[in-house]
Amino acid sequence: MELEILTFGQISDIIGKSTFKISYINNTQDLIENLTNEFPELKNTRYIVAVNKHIVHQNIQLNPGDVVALLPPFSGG
Amino acid sequence: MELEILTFGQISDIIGKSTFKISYINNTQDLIENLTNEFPELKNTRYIVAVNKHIVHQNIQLNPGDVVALLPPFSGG
Amino acid sequence: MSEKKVKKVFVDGPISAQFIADSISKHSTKKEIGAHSIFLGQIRNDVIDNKEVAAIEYTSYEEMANEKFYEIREEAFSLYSLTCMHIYHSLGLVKTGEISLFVFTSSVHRDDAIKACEYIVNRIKKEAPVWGKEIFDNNEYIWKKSEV
Amino acid sequence: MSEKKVKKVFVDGPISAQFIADSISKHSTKKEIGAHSIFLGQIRNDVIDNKEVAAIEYTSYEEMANEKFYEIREEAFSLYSLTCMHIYHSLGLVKTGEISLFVFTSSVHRDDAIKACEYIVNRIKKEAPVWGKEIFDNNEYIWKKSEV
Repeated sequence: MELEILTFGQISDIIGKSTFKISYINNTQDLIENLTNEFPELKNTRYIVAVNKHIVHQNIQLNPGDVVALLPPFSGG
Repeated sequence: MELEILTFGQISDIIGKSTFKISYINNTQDLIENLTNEFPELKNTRYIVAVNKHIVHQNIQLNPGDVVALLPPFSGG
Repeated sequence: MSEKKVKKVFVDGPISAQFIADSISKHSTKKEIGAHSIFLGQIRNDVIDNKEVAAIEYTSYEEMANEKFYEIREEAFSLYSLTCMHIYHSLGLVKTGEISLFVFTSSVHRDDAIKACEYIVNRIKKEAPVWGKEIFDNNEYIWKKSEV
Repeated sequence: MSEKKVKKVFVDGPISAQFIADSISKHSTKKEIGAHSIFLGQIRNDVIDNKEVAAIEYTSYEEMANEKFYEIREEAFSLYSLTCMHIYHSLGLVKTGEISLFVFTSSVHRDDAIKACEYIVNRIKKEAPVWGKEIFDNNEYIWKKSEV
């Protein structure tokens, strides 16, 4: 019963790793609150959330095994 | 006391040469009339006139030595 | 995704002029093509707080990016009448003066190739999950700001 | 015209992919450039009255064309913020699948290069005194229709 978390760019710098697993949390909002408690610097950083590679703009239900990615503003090209 | 005539594209095909001299004619309209009398097919062909490399849309006075070019629609690129 | 023919977009390191030339050459057998439009992104030596950028290191959420490239590709083909389309983006280190993005569209008449190329570049900049780390000549870095 | 530095535009025969690659490579030392836009015109094997085009033979009023290219160049530089601009156009015979026009613009940010490249191509098609003779595979020919 876990979630896989992926981080990129400056978010990886803040969290100190780019992929890790955490115990299952019911929805994205609670997940983000948990992470922000552990890494308060996230409050000062812009990012969006993708669940299983799809960007979500509102709180959504999570299922065990979901891959949740924290994506800072893109700067490719 | 001559004019230099340059022709391009299908106009060269009609006139049979791409550069030649003719006796001085006072203005572009008379020049075109003269050429059209000699080469009636010019009547059925679209072209613009350039005098000394500048496109002219109205009848203009010519000076001896002027270079008059007959330019069919451009199709470069 | 099983039915989708996903073309490889990411390349390791810079995109060479020779790679671009080979790409162009391959189209000489497609004789219905009348126009090619190419966009190249090159790494600038921007100066930020008195430090000069020496390179950009690109990382991506590759799985998600490949789906996004596929989507952009399909939508460009549906919006424009294109004969061919190719997208290449660098991952890893690309130095200033080197090329990190290569978008290549081909069509019968020029308007489609030109408009599609611009459309694809804009969508990549806005929507592809790719990040550039600007590395200064003193080895410090900052995360590149988006250019959308 | 004495003060004008007129860059050579016309080249004999087709423009090779290698020539394009060399042109791109030369810009790797200009590290302020962030974006290149390239347009390539390629000869199509159009079918007209059941005959297939095998090549186009280009002729030009060269003196006038060079003045026009100079004017287009100056106006593009005044309208867009460009680092570099190059225009190459073939004269003589260019076969289907080969390239006859190469427009190359470079700028700090992408919008200028992209917009300028399109602007230049449109002006060349409309205003450069160049004519294409479409030569069919049976050696007949017609004069190419303008694509403006």
